[in-house]
Amino acid sequence: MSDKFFSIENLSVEYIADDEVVKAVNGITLSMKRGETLGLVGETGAGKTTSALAVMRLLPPRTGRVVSGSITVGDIDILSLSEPEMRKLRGELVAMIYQDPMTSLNPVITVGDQILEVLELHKRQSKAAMKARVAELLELVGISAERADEYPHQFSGGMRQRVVIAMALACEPELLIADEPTTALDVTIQAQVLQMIRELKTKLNTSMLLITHDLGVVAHTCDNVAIMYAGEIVEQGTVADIFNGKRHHPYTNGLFGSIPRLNKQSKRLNPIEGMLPDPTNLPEGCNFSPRCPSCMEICKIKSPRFVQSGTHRIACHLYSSEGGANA
Amino acid sequence: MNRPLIQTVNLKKYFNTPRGKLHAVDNINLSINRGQTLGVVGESGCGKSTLGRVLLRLVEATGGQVLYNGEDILQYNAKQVKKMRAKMQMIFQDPYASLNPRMTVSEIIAEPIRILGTITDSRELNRKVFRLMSTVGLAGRLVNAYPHELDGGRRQRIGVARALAVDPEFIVCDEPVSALDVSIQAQILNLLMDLQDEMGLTYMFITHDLSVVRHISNNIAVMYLGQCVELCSAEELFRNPLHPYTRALLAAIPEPDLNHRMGEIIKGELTSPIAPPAGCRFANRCKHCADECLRQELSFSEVTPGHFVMCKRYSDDI
Amino acid sequence: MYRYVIKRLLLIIPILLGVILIVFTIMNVTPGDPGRHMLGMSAPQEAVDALNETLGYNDPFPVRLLNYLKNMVRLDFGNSYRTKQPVFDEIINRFPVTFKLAIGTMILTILIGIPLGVLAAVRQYSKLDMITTFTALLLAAAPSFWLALLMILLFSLYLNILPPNGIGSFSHYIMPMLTQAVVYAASTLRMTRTTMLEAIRQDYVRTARGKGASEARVIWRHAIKNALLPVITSLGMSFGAMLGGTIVIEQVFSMPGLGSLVILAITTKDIPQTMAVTIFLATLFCMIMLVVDLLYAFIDPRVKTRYLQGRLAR
Amino acid sequence: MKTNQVGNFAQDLSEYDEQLFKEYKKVNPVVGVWRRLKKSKLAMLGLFFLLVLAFAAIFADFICDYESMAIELNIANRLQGPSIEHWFGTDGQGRDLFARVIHGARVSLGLGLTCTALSALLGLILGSICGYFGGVIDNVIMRVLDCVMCIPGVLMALALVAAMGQSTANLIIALTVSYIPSFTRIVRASVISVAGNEYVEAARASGLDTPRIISKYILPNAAGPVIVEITMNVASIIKAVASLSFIGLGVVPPTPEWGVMLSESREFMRYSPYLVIFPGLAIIITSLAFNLLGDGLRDALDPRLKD
Repeated sequence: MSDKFFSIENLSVEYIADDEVVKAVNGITLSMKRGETLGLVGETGAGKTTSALAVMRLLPPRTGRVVSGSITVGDIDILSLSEPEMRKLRGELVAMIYQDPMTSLNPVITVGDQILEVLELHKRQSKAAMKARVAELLELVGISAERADEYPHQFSGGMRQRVVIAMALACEPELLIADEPTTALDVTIQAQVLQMIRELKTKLNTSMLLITHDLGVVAHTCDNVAIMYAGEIVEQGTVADIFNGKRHHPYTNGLFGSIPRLNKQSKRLNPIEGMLPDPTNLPEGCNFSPRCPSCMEICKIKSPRFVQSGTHRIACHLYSSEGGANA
Repeated sequence: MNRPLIQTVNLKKYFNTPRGKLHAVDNINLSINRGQTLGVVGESGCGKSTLGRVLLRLVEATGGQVLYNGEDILQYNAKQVKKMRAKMQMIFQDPYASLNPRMTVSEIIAEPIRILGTITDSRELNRKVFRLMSTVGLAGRLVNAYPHELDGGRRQRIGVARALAVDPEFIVCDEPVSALDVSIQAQILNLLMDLQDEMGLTYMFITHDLSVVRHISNNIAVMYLGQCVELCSAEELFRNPLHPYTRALLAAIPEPDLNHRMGEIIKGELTSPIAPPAGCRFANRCKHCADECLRQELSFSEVTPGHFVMCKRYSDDI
Repeated sequence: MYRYVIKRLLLIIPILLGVILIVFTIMNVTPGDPGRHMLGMSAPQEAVDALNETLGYNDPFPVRLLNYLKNMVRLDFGNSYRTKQPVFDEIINRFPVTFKLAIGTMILTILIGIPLGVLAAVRQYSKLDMITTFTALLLAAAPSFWLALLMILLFSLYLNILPPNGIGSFSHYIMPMLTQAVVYAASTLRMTRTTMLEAIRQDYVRTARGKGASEARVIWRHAIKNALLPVITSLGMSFGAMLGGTIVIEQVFSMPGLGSLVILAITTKDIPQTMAVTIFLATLFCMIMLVVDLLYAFIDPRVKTRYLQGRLAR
Repeated sequence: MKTNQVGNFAQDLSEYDEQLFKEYKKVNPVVGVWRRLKKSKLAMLGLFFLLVLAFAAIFADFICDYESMAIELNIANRLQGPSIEHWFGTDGQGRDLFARVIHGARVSLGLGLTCTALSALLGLILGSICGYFGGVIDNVIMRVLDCVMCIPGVLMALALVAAMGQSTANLIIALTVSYIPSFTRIVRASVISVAGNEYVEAARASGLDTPRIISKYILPNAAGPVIVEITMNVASIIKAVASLSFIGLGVVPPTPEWGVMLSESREFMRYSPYLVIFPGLAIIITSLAFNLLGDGLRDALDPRLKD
């Protein structure tokens, strides 16, 4: 497909800790078009953040490494770049918004200078022009430009996240990776920040990879969704496929069954039993099989392949020819 | 049974800070009936955790009363407080920080019983620990495991077992599921609800998550900057929210539903709870804010039976 | 900010009073009297008693303390029992020696310790890291007076290029500075390495990398300020300690600094002299710690905010 | 009818479960620390040195006789270089240097450990009081310790020793006092950080009294940094003892103490440099050993590195 702007092919990432190998991401494949928002959904340890760091090439040196796969942004093969080449792209082509606004800003540098730094690194402009741009960016995210000389600790959590966003948008990157951008925020502030991200994204026609565990955030922000479990994508499709579709991966059903809903009084939730498998010792066959309510014999032996119907893909034996005729 | 199990009367807790008095809990009047759950919602810094702690005398109140079965527990002496601990327990937010890493699962669960001294026979105590573990769904083989060997969900189950160990009547649940993943969160919520049905427990459930609170509560209190701004049944709160802040909270929640549209988003952020000005504390973010909101003290008035609101627009004198 | 400084300066007063109380008690309540010390073992008891009387040593302890404080307020710290001169004369004579030594040591310590510590952290697990860290470990374990002996042996006795004692010229200061600096630099290096490793792991360093900053920029602009904060405290403490008595080093190199004055004063039970030196050193120490705290505020805006809010403790 | 008793729907304790209590062996936390400590080669090296030193200190009398070899003068034999008979040579008074270094280990380790133990104990008490209660008590204790901190450690020790006379007991008191502030600070800081944990609040919610909260919940969890500090301080105190003895205000000659030996060696060092080398090496190895062990323990006790 030629309209793909960003794609990850068969990406696998490992962490090496002492003598153990943690298989954090196991062969995920994703793609998105320019201007789209793709939601990457999963619970703690599903490998969402690791995938994002792999795209930024910011995996911890020595312990984290990409085992296989390729990542393409535009027509650039990210994984084949040298470190200096990659450095030029970070902040310019690909930028990231981090989860915890309390720790992701440097406490001893003013917020203005932290935003300015991105411009210094990527734009050849006069100091005055850059300063003006910083003021413009701050106003853009709803912070008065006079506060540029203040330090992060003088801002609330929500305000700091706005600063992080301003920093990410400074060079108008083509791909924005937002790693749980609102998880650390209160609901009313989350709503403000989400709305702002949506507006800015549309305005700048940026593509966004939104990492979250919150299906509500996904429903209100994303065009497409990929659901991750234990380092793999188990289901993928448009928001309509995921939220309104008839057939789902059992894990997706479990996720939806676990959340209490505002608009209807539910008596009992239907959670998934058990917990995430140990990433140093993944089960045979389907990773979800030990917790799956509809686990079959084949699930314990063979990893399922994607079954595609239109834009909707599910990796489950229930719907494959090998698994069940019941699909 | 109409008499409430626990009731607060003008309960206050102020903290001294270099910049003035921090109004963490300001004139709270609540009551919870036996066997019911009161949900307390609010954003960070609204004083909901302090409220729970004042109720259990983990933090000493600045003023007011906490009536438990009609007795003011704030007047209790040390001995009476210790006895009270057997009736009132707490489940904590952080499943990692709330368990002593140097104690095994069985030691943690048995600790409250040991302190109270109700069961002295060690065999009997072991039996009790096993019963508690199976009650909360912990496998017996984990008795001598250390907390750091377990995941968040199991740790939180230990926290629940510890709270149940002394057969309490009332439990303050302080954000017991907010540190957990959704699938685990649902397991713990189900557990808490089952335990309530089974044993007739009374909960105060503190959370920032409105969907969770709706799911588990009979009544809901909404807190903002140390004050309770709205109190009514869960049903009523979601059907007919009155306080502008409650409405804003509800509007801000993204539902996992494509047909759901989010409401109007309020501007601004929480102001400081330190030495708050007179008048309505929400005034600066409120679109209905009128001059008198900034001046007059507010009262907590009953708009319809059982539905209390602290807002000028619904107070009797307008 | 100046209100904070004034507050802190005022806070030095009770601390000094405490110090005076402690040292005055030690010097006065313990056996031995100044008269006997000054006149020697063979002097007649009457003469000793008479001298003690004139020195006011026979008054009860609280009276003596009160008298001392009274005089102190009038800036009269008394005369040394030994030299009969005002106690601060001696201190002012000797202070430059100690001060030069301390400053030189400090500069060397910073120049050696911090850059190597940063380098070791940045290239963690490299050969350079292994070598510097292990050398630092060894040197930090060595007592400085032993290194001094080895240096004297090598540079003075065998090679004959540096003078073994005295204070005549700059070359007299080289070995004393080096011996001290080596030990302090070793511990500074170890500390810098640890705090730097900690700083590199912080989220904001990842943010900086995510902006496209180069490794050098990440380290020198983002990590180092945060990493240096604890190092500054420890350097300040070392500096304070050095001013107060490179006692052992002064002894080895026979340098007439404050350290040797301390020994002399204490061993001859020269109470006014001991008190004066102690007060002088404690004041200096407090001032240095104040400077360190101000430096903190200068580097870390969070600390500054806290000071401005009037909170004293760090 | 609703009941308040837990476990009506739980099966009774089976024989199998009873067995579990015994089978699932409690892993002593010390075992875990040891397992991680073993991984560090440097820490093991430090431990090895310490064992050798401890062996030397304990069995010094069996290795070489104290009176005849380390104390008695033997002028005829003076200043002989290292040989098979005298491994480290002999000193200015003709005493066997090896014997004196070995017996010196007893003095140095003894003093170092005693002072550390005393100051750590007092620091532990003061620090936990300050850290747990805070407020006025904390303020008073910390301000007094600030005063002690302002007096340079060596000066304090000197003054005490000079005032009370030169004796080992006074040396111990002097060093103990000057090391109390740093211990108190460390204990206080880690108690404050531990006391903020929810499990301490949980203990209070269960009705546990304060002394037991401190001893059972706070101190065991605050122990990590304190143990490291203790280990490192032994090294520092051993060096301080040597320094004081070197300038003639510590251990009194002819006791074989490394600082004393170095001080005595000065006049002969030009032609008998071994007199400087060996006692110095002994100090380095001892303090290095404690530092290595301390470093290793710091990593092994780090709660972020649970295995």
